[in-house]
Amino acid sequence: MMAAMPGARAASAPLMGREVEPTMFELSVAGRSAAQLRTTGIAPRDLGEMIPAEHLRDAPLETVALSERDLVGHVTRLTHRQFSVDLGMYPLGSCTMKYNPKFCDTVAGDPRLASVHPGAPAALTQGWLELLVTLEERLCAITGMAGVTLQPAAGAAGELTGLLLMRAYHASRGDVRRRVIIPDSAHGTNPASVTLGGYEVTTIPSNERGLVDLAALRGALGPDVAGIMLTNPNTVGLFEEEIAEIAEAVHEVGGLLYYDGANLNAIVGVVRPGDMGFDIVHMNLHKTFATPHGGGGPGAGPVAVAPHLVEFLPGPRPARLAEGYGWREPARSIGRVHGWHGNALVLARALAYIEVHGADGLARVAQHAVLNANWLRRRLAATLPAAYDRPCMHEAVLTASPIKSATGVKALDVAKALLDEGFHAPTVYFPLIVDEALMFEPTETESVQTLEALASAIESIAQRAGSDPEGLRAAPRHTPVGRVDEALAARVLKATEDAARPR
Amino acid sequence: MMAAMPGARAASAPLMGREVEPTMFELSVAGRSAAQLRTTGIAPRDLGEMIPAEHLRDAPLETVALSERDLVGHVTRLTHRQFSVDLGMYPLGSCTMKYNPKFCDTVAGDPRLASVHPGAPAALTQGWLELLVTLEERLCAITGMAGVTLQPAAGAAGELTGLLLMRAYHASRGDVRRRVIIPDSAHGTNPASVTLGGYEVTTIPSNERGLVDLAALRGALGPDVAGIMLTNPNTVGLFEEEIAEIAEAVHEVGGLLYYDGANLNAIVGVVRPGDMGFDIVHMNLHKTFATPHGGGGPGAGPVAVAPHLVEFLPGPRPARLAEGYGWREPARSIGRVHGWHGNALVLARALAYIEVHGADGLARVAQHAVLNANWLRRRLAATLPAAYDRPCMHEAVLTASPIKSATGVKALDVAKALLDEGFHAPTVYFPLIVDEALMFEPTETESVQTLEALASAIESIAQRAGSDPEGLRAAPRHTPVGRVDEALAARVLKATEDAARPR
Amino acid sequence: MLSFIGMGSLDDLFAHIPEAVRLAGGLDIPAGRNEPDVADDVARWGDANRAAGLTCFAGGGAYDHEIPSVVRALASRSEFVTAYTPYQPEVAQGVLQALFEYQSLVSRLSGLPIANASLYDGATALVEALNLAHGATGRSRMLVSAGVHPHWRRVAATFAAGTGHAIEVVPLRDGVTDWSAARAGDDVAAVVAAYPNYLGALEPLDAARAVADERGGLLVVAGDPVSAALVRSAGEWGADVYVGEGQAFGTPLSFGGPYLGLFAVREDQVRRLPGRIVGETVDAEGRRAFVTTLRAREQDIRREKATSNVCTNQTLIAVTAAIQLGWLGTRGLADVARACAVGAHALFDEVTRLPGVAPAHGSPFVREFAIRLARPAGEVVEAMAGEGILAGLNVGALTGGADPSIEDPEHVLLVSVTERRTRAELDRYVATLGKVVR
Amino acid sequence: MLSFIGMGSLDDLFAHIPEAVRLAGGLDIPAGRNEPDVADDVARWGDANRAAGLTCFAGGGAYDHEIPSVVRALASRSEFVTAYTPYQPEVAQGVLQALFEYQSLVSRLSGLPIANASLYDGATALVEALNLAHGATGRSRMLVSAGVHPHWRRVAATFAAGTGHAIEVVPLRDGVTDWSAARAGDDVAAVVAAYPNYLGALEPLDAARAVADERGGLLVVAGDPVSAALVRSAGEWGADVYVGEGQAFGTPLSFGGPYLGLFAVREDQVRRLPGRIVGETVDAEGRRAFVTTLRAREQDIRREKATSNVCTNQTLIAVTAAIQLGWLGTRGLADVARACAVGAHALFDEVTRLPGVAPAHGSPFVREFAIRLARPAGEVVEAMAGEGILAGLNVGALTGGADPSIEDPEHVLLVSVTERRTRAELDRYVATLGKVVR
Ligand SMILES: Cc1ncc(COP(=O)(O)O)c(C=O)c1O
Ligand SMILES: Cc1ncc(COP(=O)(O)O)c(C=O)c1O
Repeated sequence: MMAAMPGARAASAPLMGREVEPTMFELSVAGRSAAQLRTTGIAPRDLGEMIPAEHLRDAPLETVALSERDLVGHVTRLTHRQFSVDLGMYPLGSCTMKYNPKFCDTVAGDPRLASVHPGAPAALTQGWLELLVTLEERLCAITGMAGVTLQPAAGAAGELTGLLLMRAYHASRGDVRRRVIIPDSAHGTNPASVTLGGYEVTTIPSNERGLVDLAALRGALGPDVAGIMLTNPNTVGLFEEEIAEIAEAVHEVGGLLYYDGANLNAIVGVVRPGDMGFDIVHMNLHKTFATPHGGGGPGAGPVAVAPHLVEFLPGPRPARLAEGYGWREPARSIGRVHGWHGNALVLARALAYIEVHGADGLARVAQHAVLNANWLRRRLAATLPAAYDRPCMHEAVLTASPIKSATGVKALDVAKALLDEGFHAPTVYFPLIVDEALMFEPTETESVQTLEALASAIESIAQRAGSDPEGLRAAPRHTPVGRVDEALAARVLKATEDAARPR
Repeated sequence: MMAAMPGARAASAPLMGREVEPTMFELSVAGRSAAQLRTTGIAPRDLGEMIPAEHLRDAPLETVALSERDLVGHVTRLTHRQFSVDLGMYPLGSCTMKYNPKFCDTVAGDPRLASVHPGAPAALTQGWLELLVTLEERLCAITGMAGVTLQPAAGAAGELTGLLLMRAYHASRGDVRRRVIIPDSAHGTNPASVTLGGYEVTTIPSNERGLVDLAALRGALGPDVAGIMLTNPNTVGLFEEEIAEIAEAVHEVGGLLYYDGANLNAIVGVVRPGDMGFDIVHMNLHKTFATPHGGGGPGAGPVAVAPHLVEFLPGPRPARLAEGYGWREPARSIGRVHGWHGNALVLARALAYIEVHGADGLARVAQHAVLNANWLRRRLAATLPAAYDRPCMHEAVLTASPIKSATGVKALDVAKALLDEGFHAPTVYFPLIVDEALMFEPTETESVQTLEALASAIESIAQRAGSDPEGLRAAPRHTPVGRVDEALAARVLKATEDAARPR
Repeated sequence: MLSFIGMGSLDDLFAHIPEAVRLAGGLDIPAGRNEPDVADDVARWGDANRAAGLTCFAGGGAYDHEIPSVVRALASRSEFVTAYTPYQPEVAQGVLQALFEYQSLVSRLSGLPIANASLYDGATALVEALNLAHGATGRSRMLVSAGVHPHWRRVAATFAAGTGHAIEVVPLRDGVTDWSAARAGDDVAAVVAAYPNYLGALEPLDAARAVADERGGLLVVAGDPVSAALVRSAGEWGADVYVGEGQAFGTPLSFGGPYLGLFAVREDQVRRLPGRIVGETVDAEGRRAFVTTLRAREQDIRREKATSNVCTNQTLIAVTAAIQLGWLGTRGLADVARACAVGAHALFDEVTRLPGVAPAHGSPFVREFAIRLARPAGEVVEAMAGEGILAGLNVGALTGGADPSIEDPEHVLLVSVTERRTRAELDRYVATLGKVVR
Repeated sequence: MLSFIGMGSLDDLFAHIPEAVRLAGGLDIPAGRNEPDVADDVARWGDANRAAGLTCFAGGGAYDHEIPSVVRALASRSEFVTAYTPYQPEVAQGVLQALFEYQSLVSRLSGLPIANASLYDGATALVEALNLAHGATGRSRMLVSAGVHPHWRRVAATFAAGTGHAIEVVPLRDGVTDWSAARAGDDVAAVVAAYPNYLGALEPLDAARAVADERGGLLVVAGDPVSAALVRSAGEWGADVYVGEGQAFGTPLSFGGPYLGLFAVREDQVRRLPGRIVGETVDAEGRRAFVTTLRAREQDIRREKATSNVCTNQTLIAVTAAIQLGWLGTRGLADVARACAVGAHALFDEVTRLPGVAPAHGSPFVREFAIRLARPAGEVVEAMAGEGILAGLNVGALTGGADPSIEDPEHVLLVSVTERRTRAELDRYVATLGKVVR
């Protein structure tokens, strides 16, 4: 029967999740449609009367053809093949996968915010402007900086914006500089942003304590250094204790300090980048301030700066005026970095989160994030030793290298086995400078009960590494699909329904 | 570690769903709380000042203690252990588990409807009153009746309301009647309602064609018969073709005809109960008119009546007045059957559904519901023969008795095996008059592709019945839990966290 | 598809239905319209509900409590919303476990060991309690305090026409049931008291328990489940059956429904329990699992001998209540109850100082009180609505005329304060009532 | 927990941080407040947005399209919302498959074979296109039509300060790019045209393709994806790269973000693709599975040599777009585009008959048009807002002063009509503009 019938087998085994779900295209049956549009009462007109023939399509644009019921079944089944914070713990180092309060979803969904056109004049959008100005003020207070742009759409966009600010600053002083220094442990977006900012990357090694090697830094510094990009705590979860010395050294050669705020969750409310001597700070609102990650975005990456950089900020900026609110262009603005005003609904979520937490609540966020990471590090010490044997901040880089030497089971296998236990895997093989790295960031929203459950799962995996290494290498077994063939995907790219199948 | 720690292992394997989820109570850790309440600014006061000591609790009321994160993880994981229409097909006979448009959810969630206090005076609730009056008018048109009450909260409540109307009608004529006739295939709520309505049940057998045995009916009729309860199509999915004769016979002895509208989906827009001679009709809005079933409710069971019964309807009823809308008490009302005005948000959903479908769309509902059932019946003819070999209406009662005689595999085993294939089971062992009954109601919202997938799954189960009957008896194997021990649950009742565990 | 079943047209599907009963020409309702067009109607209806925008001081069994985003988000998960009754436990553990948790919570609230998985609403829960009492005692006389909500009493009377129960309403005196006014005789099936009663009054239930003991009936307590966080539970007062309205736990005012009938009993009544009950058990591999149990009481099995005809109940509202109670937790529930009480007492003290306003009775209360006004309560409600306040419920509209609970109810206003009401709102209430009442 | 790690207080956790950099006395922001209290602020902000209540005729890359309940419900499923980037494909098939479907749909809309899994917005997608063209050609000169949205041009200029690209804006004449005005030289990396351009005008793209061929650059087309249902795709016009703004597919106006950068290329540019791409593969048991692929382009692997620095993108908005396109289907998408065009043409015809209103250019358009007004456009927008209408965008505010796209932009109003606008709304628009414009 089926062969003769258009459309794919749609019924599946959602609760078990091991059946392949057809694509929207496979599910399509010509003529079906879910759309219901408003009856406008406007007289119809032929296309040809409105648009010259040379512009019209030759053939109709075919997409899919589904009923509402088809669509709902399909998408709901897909969600049953997807892990998420709401289902369980996501101890992904460097990613700050905390639980985000549902209240912030309601704020972002409020039609009085969500239905406002970004091009409406200031007089009609006073609420949004007040919200943005308030957020700017809060972010300045949190970072210890003087001004902020809310435009960057994510952390990497913030980085590049920061580097362009650095460039504009030096240029304004007639200063041509070539290089930006980055520690070898840095997140990949840092070097990539440096290149796009028109600078060369100078990588400096970490010392055996996992920190910036001050001597190496001093060696790399010079009058052609535009600045340094640091995250503190750094990507191995350690606080750069010599930050004052670092700042002094960089400032001495006329360079600026850039703070990659992706790890702000470790210190929010407790330490401020501005007080450490940083000139430019980006924040990942989607890590620290309540935007769920959405499977990969959207986020928001505001950039805050010290007083000497405020005049270069992207514009227009929302501003408190004598009466009400409006937009103002900074004197020597580098220009826009977003099509409109930034990821506004993400900004609204962040402000709601900040208001609910307040000064006290934000400090508690950092305290508990750090407490959880240290507890987990200590709890796992016998199984996965820490790469650096000292108190960590919000995340702990552990290593599977003892397990690997003893059993051949690698960090990746441990990670995949954790999936079978109902936990997301930690970040693996990052930072690159640690062998068989497993980087755990529990975040402040997970309870000690959950941490303990994670730790026991890891212990039992470690035991199985001795008794059943092959079993671990074949993990995961209970997930919607087993280990996927990444090589095949890259060898024969099938990125759309219309491409040939890679078999 | 865990033994010493309060709270249960919360992390689980949601995507696989085979781990036990702790209860809210097990997850609790004293002191935790998710609640955030408004700061009222009202001066606190001691309880003892407000409430005399003899009324105050001795000990605080302990419920649970969870963070918002705990709660979200728990409930989200529970939903991953739950089948639903949005995940797949639910061919439950007699239950009309259709896909319900999400638009109706939005209507029910509109704060301008949802936040209205039911005791607010009519002047402040004109929108609700217009909505209810409009729905009454539509339901009258759909059933072919003269008046309707929207109060009953579900089908069974509608039945009992209808029986009380029957009683009030007869009483108003000084007529004391004792019995209500019900076919043996009737849904269990019918006899239960008859008893509560103060009548005795007289059961009449179905004939070999699955229909009311007219001779038996005539034999059962007499001056003490208050009426008959029928559903048409009946519970075996067949249309009572002799309905005119039945109506005549019942009316002749002064009885009333009650229409159980649970199967209205089969005939909506095509046949009207009023035109068949019924005097009283209840509708299950949660079957025919777009209320998703909610895991068991809420629903709504309005009752529509012929002109001679309108004055007895429950009151107050919403009414169109000279100016605006108000409430009116029917002259000889039987009284309220609901604490307020009925399940109002369910009523709003139903009206939205009716308006979107309209006369044309509702007829299509019935046509496609009947088409799908007949297609499935025919498609499965060789595997699960129909109990009655003739065109069915919206559902088809099939029998597994050939499979059982050949292999010992029962209807229940087939049903459980279907769960492993990602389909909900059909209704089993109902109606009681069919051996090894499997009652399929595909509804109009399932596509032929889905029906075909269901049919192939059943065919392959039937094949396995021959080759691997034991395997089928152990099904399901891929569901969140395997077959449950129902006897144990009944033998040692543990209905709350505080009761002893049945082990 | 038609050809596969040997038919030529959709009409053929109905060909076996006698012509005479088939509808010619289609239904007499408008043709279908697209969703956005119907949305315009819905918006029009919504906008015509002036009550939606008012600051709510109305209660009477329907309360304006906080419903947080998280509860809305979880309770609207489509696995709960679009599931059927959990007849196949292997794929229904989500709903079943949530109902088990709900039952556990209702048991704690009521102080009774067994709760069912929901009934339609408080009023119909009372009807089921009377039916249960009849089943347990074999008697039909029901002594119902006039403090029970007038609508509930009316619903009980409606259904008594079928069951033949004799419902006798026992009057209140200064807000408290005057059990001595009940007709004599120890042929009583149930004694029903409300706690607090619908006029807000708390009366010690030992009197009701004593009447039940003397007359041989069951004690049924209709209790406010929010107040239960502060005052003694039905079980502590010796109730045999608890009934209540559960709307307060996560369900919006909803113009009166769907709401939630709470129902709990002592162990000795479990076989007479109306509706569904979920029990714990194990699966084939010994894992904990949940299942609906004691099904033999239910209509689909027991038919005309069932303890109740309820089939579809209010599962989703029960699941919502469990989630809301999970959100509140021990602390939040107590905080809500206390905030309601503090607000209600503050407002009571302030309004009863106004000229033209007096307490309607002298009994203690928790979160709701009744005041007697110089002007008809209906007029006051209308006038205060003009100032953005839903002042409360006109008791006369609730009773629908003279009532054994209170004299001249048209001049009595029932006022409720929830944890959402602020000092500023109370101030406006007092100021507005002061202007309006004279 | 503290004792387990050998610490005495939460402060000890930060003891290794030099005193000098630690914050004394806490942040200078208000103390935390409960959610309902903050909700009051949010309501206040919301109410202060007068624009929220207006009937929207503004466009310029942000459109007021229908977003049905079903798309909202599905796109807000928490498995999508609270997932991370799909680094572990075994537990991320939901997001991965949805992105694969998204890529497939963008490929069809663009007429190009490979689409990525989203970029931040249309403007930054253009920046990535220029960077790609630079990588592909080794050149830095970018010829950008003045018909490209002024904000996008501004963003491109901002980032060019880092990459050192020379962006040359080629002016419009009567709405159409005057490519002949471009400075000579065949050292061009990219030729960028908009289709339709930001003033609504459709210009045949053969001219742009020819310039690209002559000068040796890639043709980048910035296209409206809704219009694409009616007019020729970027691929059909010979584009090498397509960029677009995807907000129209299921995302509310949102005051400008988060939006969705659409990006598609010919096969020969796939190794230079910015951002993530999902590919099909199989799992260990041979079942179809999806995974992010060609990862070697990305910053986490390639670091300073990556084709782009994008990491977090707009996945949820892309998933939403796929769901919205699934809802629309072939028929719905065409219906929407046609309804927009019909409405826009009707309104154009009617308003250009008003005194004081004239077409701003003579080119054909699809769903958006520009009119020149006797009065400054900003004033007209303010005045019409008073009548409940957001009349459009003041082009002068978009360009921020004089611009090679159009003369005297302060008198030009950009008007857009979506499928949600009714005849009655158009009538009100015409009547109000007629009153206001003189
Ligand atoms: C340390 C660090 N820096 C920068 C980023 C980049 O931020 P985004 O992904 O928002 O672009 C990340 C994000 O993963 C990060 O972990
Ligand atoms: C034929 C029939 N009658 C009556 C009912 C009872 O309706 P409800 O469950 O709404 O009380 C049902 C519901 O299952 C039914 O199928």
